[in-house]
Amino acid sequence: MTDLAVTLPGLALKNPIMPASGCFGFGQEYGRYYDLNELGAIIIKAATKEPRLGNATPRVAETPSGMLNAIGLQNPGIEVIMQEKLPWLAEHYPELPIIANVAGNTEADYVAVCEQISQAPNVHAIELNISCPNVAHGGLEFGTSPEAAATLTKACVAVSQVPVYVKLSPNVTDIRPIAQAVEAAGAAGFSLINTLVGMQIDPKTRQPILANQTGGLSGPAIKPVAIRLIHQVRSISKLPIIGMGGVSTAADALELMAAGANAIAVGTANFSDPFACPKLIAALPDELAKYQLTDLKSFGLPQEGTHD
Amino acid sequence: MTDLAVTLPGLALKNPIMPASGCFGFGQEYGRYYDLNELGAIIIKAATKEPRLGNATPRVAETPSGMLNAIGLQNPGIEVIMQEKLPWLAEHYPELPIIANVAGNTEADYVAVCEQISQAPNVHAIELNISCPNVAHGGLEFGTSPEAAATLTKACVAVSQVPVYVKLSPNVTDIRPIAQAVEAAGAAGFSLINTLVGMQIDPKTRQPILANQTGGLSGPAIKPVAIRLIHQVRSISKLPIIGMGGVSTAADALELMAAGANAIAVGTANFSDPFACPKLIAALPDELAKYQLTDLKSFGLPQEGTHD
Amino acid sequence: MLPLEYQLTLTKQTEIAPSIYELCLTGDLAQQPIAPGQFVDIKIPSDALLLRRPFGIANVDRQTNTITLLYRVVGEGTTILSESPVGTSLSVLGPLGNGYPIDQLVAGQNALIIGGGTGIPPLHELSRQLNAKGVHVQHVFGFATKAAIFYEDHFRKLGPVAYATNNGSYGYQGHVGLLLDAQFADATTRYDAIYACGPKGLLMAVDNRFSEHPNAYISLEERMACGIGACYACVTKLKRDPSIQLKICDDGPVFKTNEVLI
Amino acid sequence: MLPLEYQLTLTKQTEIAPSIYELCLTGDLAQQPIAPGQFVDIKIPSDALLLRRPFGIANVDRQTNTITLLYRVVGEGTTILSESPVGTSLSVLGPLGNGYPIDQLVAGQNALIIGGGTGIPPLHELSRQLNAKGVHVQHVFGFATKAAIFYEDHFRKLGPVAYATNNGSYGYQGHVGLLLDAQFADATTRYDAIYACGPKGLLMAVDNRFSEHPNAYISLEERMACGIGACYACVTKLKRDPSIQLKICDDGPVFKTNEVLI
Ligand SMILES: Cc1cc2nc3c(=O)[nH]c(=O)nc-3n(C[C@H](O)[C@H](O)[C@H](O)COP(=O)(O)OP(=O)(O)OC[C@H]3O[C@@H](n4cnc5c(N)ncnc54)[C@H](O)[C@@H]3O)c2cc1C
Ligand SMILES: Cc1cc2nc3c(=O)[nH]c(=O)nc-3n(C[C@H](O)[C@H](O)[C@H](O)COP(=O)(O)OP(=O)(O)OC[C@H]3O[C@@H](n4cnc5c(N)ncnc54)[C@H](O)[C@@H]3O)c2cc1C
Ligand SMILES: Cc1cc2nc3c(=O)[nH]c(=O)nc-3n(C[C@H](O)[C@H](O)[C@H](O)COP(=O)(O)O)c2cc1C
Ligand SMILES: Cc1cc2nc3c(=O)[nH]c(=O)nc-3n(C[C@H](O)[C@H](O)[C@H](O)COP(=O)(O)O)c2cc1C
Ligand code: FES
Ligand code: FES
Repeated sequence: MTDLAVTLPGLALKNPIMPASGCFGFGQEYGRYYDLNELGAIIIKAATKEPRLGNATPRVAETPSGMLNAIGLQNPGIEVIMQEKLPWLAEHYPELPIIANVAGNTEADYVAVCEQISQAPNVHAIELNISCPNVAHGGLEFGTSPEAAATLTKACVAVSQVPVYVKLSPNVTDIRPIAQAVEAAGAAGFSLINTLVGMQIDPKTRQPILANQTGGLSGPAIKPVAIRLIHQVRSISKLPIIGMGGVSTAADALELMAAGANAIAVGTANFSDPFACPKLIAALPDELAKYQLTDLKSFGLPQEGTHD
Repeated sequence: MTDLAVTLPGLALKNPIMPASGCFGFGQEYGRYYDLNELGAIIIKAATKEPRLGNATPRVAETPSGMLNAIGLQNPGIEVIMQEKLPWLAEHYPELPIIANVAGNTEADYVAVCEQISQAPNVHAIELNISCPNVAHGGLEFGTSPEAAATLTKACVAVSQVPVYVKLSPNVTDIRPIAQAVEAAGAAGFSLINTLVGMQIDPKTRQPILANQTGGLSGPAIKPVAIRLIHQVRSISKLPIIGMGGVSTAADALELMAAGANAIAVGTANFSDPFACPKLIAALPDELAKYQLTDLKSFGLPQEGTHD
Repeated sequence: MLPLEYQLTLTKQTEIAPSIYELCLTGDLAQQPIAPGQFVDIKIPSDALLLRRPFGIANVDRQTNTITLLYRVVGEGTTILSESPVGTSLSVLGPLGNGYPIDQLVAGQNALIIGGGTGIPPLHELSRQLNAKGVHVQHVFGFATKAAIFYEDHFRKLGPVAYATNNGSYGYQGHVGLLLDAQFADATTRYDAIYACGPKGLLMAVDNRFSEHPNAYISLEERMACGIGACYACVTKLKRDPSIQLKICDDGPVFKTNEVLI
Repeated sequence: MLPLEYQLTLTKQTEIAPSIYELCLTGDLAQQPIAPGQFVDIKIPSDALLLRRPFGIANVDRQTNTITLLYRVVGEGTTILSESPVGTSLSVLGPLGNGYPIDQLVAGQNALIIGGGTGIPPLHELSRQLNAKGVHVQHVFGFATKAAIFYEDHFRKLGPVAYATNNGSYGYQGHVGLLLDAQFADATTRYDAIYACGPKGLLMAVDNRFSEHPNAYISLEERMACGIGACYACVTKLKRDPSIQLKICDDGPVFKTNEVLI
């Protein structure tokens, strides 16, 4: 039997595959159609201090081998998440590790949510979202300056009962100083990558299709950018990386792991195929067997940092 | 008859479609298969002071709806270009406007090439390449800092006999200050976008496929990023923009024009279909007719700058 | 666990009006309980298109194990679909969403069905199910022109149809709202239930006119990603409290009139 | 203007060895003058794959208007190609590049053809054209195992074939270089022309052994984008002056031995 287990700070995962934040709600919907215990973990939708309505519709558009989204962090707020969403997951999937994606407008918001959500018994790690391109405040602002990212990380790490993974933005000139600053500030690991900023225009109206004008580009189209950034961060840090960006097959997952990722999140692929995650997990043993491997750890060895 | 003509500084084009730099050599190869006079213009392969060998092979890889290249600015150098390549074009296509893409390691290199190449009678404009991700020096360095970009632009504009369009990089946190600095330094327009930095890994060897490790991502996959950046630059500048990034159909060309581009370059699409440019030009009138238009100028009106 | 995905075989495809296709998909989805107004989400057979395309279910035939969709070619996905040959196997999610409530009606009661353009397809299955219950159905349909009309015979078999066309080439000249005012002014009292699907303008017209009707329903469209309620792409706000948002794919696409902000 | 693009119809496709397919493409490309060793560049019928795939031309049949390719399924493109049904219309660029020179040979002379794995396909058309001229052909082919061998009968009809397999399951045990040393030590003098195509190791073995032969040729492979010499993706350096680079797609894929750095 192939051993798919991987261990990261806070996360002892039976396999490295988890749905990406924002693409799987709080598990309830996909849970109607398959047993979520098949998953390594779940990264839940971004939690903010107050409930958020998000942006106006249309919120999604399709692009070649990709999609744009400008959901704008709609979520019911930390109170409802603590009182309804996380307990539902704990009741139905007591063994399933949850990673809580946290967002906010201000440092105080982030800190408050981290403190509270990290106390939920099934939240095993936090994914600090400093890279959402779809909100006017917070999000990207914290994610594009090493100093701002470090200050925020430090404050969140200080109040969190669980390891904090920082989700970095690909929309920067150089990700390395940001990753280094975040590592020095106490992050347990990185989550790479959030979406690229993109836009689509309807030639008929000559106006952007998304109500928010711009949106985050995800899906296979961005996989080469994700691999480059994972490889770049791996070349300067030994911290674990949750890799994501365009993964839809077991081969994609291994490609990101070869670049330096220790676990894999799957976002957009869930929309093409609602069973993308369990299918990918089921396919991993055969994919590893192609390389004469029977456990994932031997594959996932971080590569030498040889990047430019 | 539909009027496809557009006029930009230095460039009176019978139609707005031109092959993008590096995807069409110096015209000779595609010239074997169709009459290059069908094109609005040609942007030739990057010219550097000395001949360049470029990077080791493999130099290209395919990605979902895109490709990576790390040619590394291979070119025969300004002397051969002046003595053989441009005269060949002048002899066979005396009416065809040429845009010369210029690259270098140092400001002095750029200045020397601009001065010389802008004197060629068929070079109607320069495209200053400060955004090549595939070379160790020059390229991106000049393209990621407003100050460096402005200094270089100023020096090149000073010695050039023709308008200078600056080709900006998408691999930056915020393109707007760079565009503004370049405009203040005397650029006649912008060329948007160069490739995104990406990587692909062979899971068998767990090593990058490209000998150069990283490469530039082009093709339909990056179109949403190109549209966003064109729209962003259009929102802060009235200078003409040569738009490119994933254009393969007339609808794509109009989408970039709706975002703010005044003319369109076509790169990767030439490889899927060597007749991509003439086919696109032939399809433009019908595409415009969908919007009850018989001339391109009415379509290409810059949109209001409403961007975030 | 609920079933969700079916591999259906394209068994017939016909262009029944300019750019409007009738598509027959055969397979076990047809055996599921399907409420009229529910929809399917289809993976278009193209490697570059990731998002599924939602379509209302226009007809369910358990005997031939076949559902029918009616769709307009508007973009890349529907173009590829329209060019897919008989025999193509398609991954189809469904039945999705909540359909039109019909259990409250009994034989002999009257229903008014109002539709426009490509909002009309799910109303066909609705009208069939109402007819099967013995409910009398009156249809009011809007189209751009006479040439654009499809399924006229199908609907006439299920009950009278009043047409409105923008240019007056068939039936009433003007949009459906005006036709309602002109010929169905007493609709609120005359019909025990009212059902609508179509473009935004039509839905607003219906929502306004029948906001107090206890049994009036509209079906909404929005760009979707997941189709099952997980991604928050397709939300709409509650009228009585716009800080509450419902998901069109999962809480809808059918809502009561006066319930949501259109 | 030269012709370049042909729409060819997939008229036959057979798996002739594990993962090795024989593909027949019918259309007017077959009427062009085609030198052995020239290749075609095929647009794979998938919306997400942009780059064409290059394949050597293994057979030209003007009578049936058909060219034949032999290819191994290695990745996404060849997988999709192998699943394409008879009747598929494919955009094919060709004939591309420069083939093996054969005009210098006359009837009765001797040629040695050395190939390995999927380098062998273009050598079939080469051997046919040499046979047609009355040239005697000896083949030396390397394969991983006996099971991987394809087109044995085809080649045996054109002249003797010596096989080498890595595991000795058929013919000589070991790689082609060792087989050449063991059984063709006098090849330089015995053969008027030498032609090779195959993996890098084989080409280096041939290049080393026949660097002085006046009539010895190797064919190279490299990842390509344009396929016609415009993009500089597929370059190789000249041995005598590595500051000069040639394009494999346009200046090659066939080069003289000792000409380029492999
Ligand atoms: C619940 C529901 C039921 C529908 N039923 C029908 C039907 O029975 N018949 C019919 O002809 N059409 C119906 N539509 C609209 C249909 O989904 C779109 O016309 C179709 O998705 C367009 O796809 P395309 O690739 O051709 O267009 P493109 O414009 O190329 O599509 C690009 C993206 O936008 C989305 N999109 C475009 N238009 C719409 C739209 N009107 N609604 C939702 N998403 C859209 C596409 O799904 C795709 O993700 C329905 C929509 C919804 C939400
Ligand atoms: C001049 C020439 C002639 C060839 N003739 C034959 C032949 O007759 N039979 C045969 O089986 N193969 C031949 N090949 C190799 C064949 O082109 C590749 O096996 C094929 O492109 C793989 O495509 P893929 O999508 O299945 O693989 P993938 O690995 O998924 O392809 C990804 C990308 O890499 C490129 N690529 C991968 N392997 C190669 C390779 N070896 N050479 C060039 N590009 C590659 C692909 O074209 C594509 O752009 C030839 C290659 C060249 C350059
Ligand atoms: C519809 C949608 C909603 C998303 N919402 C969030 C979010 O709330 N928080 C977050 O950190 N990332 C969010 N993302 C980004 C994904 O988690 C992921 O980083 C990105 O989509 C790349 O992965 P993919 O290519 O597999 O989709 C969202 C992505 C999509 C497509
Ligand atoms: C093979 C290749 C070579 C390129 N060489 C150059 C170059 O020499 N100079 C340059 O400014 N851009 C170069 N580019 C970038 C293109 O000009 C263009 O900006 C980019 O590819 C986006 O357009 P596309 O998506 O239509 O290809 C190259 C692109 C490719 C694919
Ligand atoms: S489409 Fe995802 S919630 Fe409706
Ligand atoms: S593939 Fe473009 S030069 Fe050879």
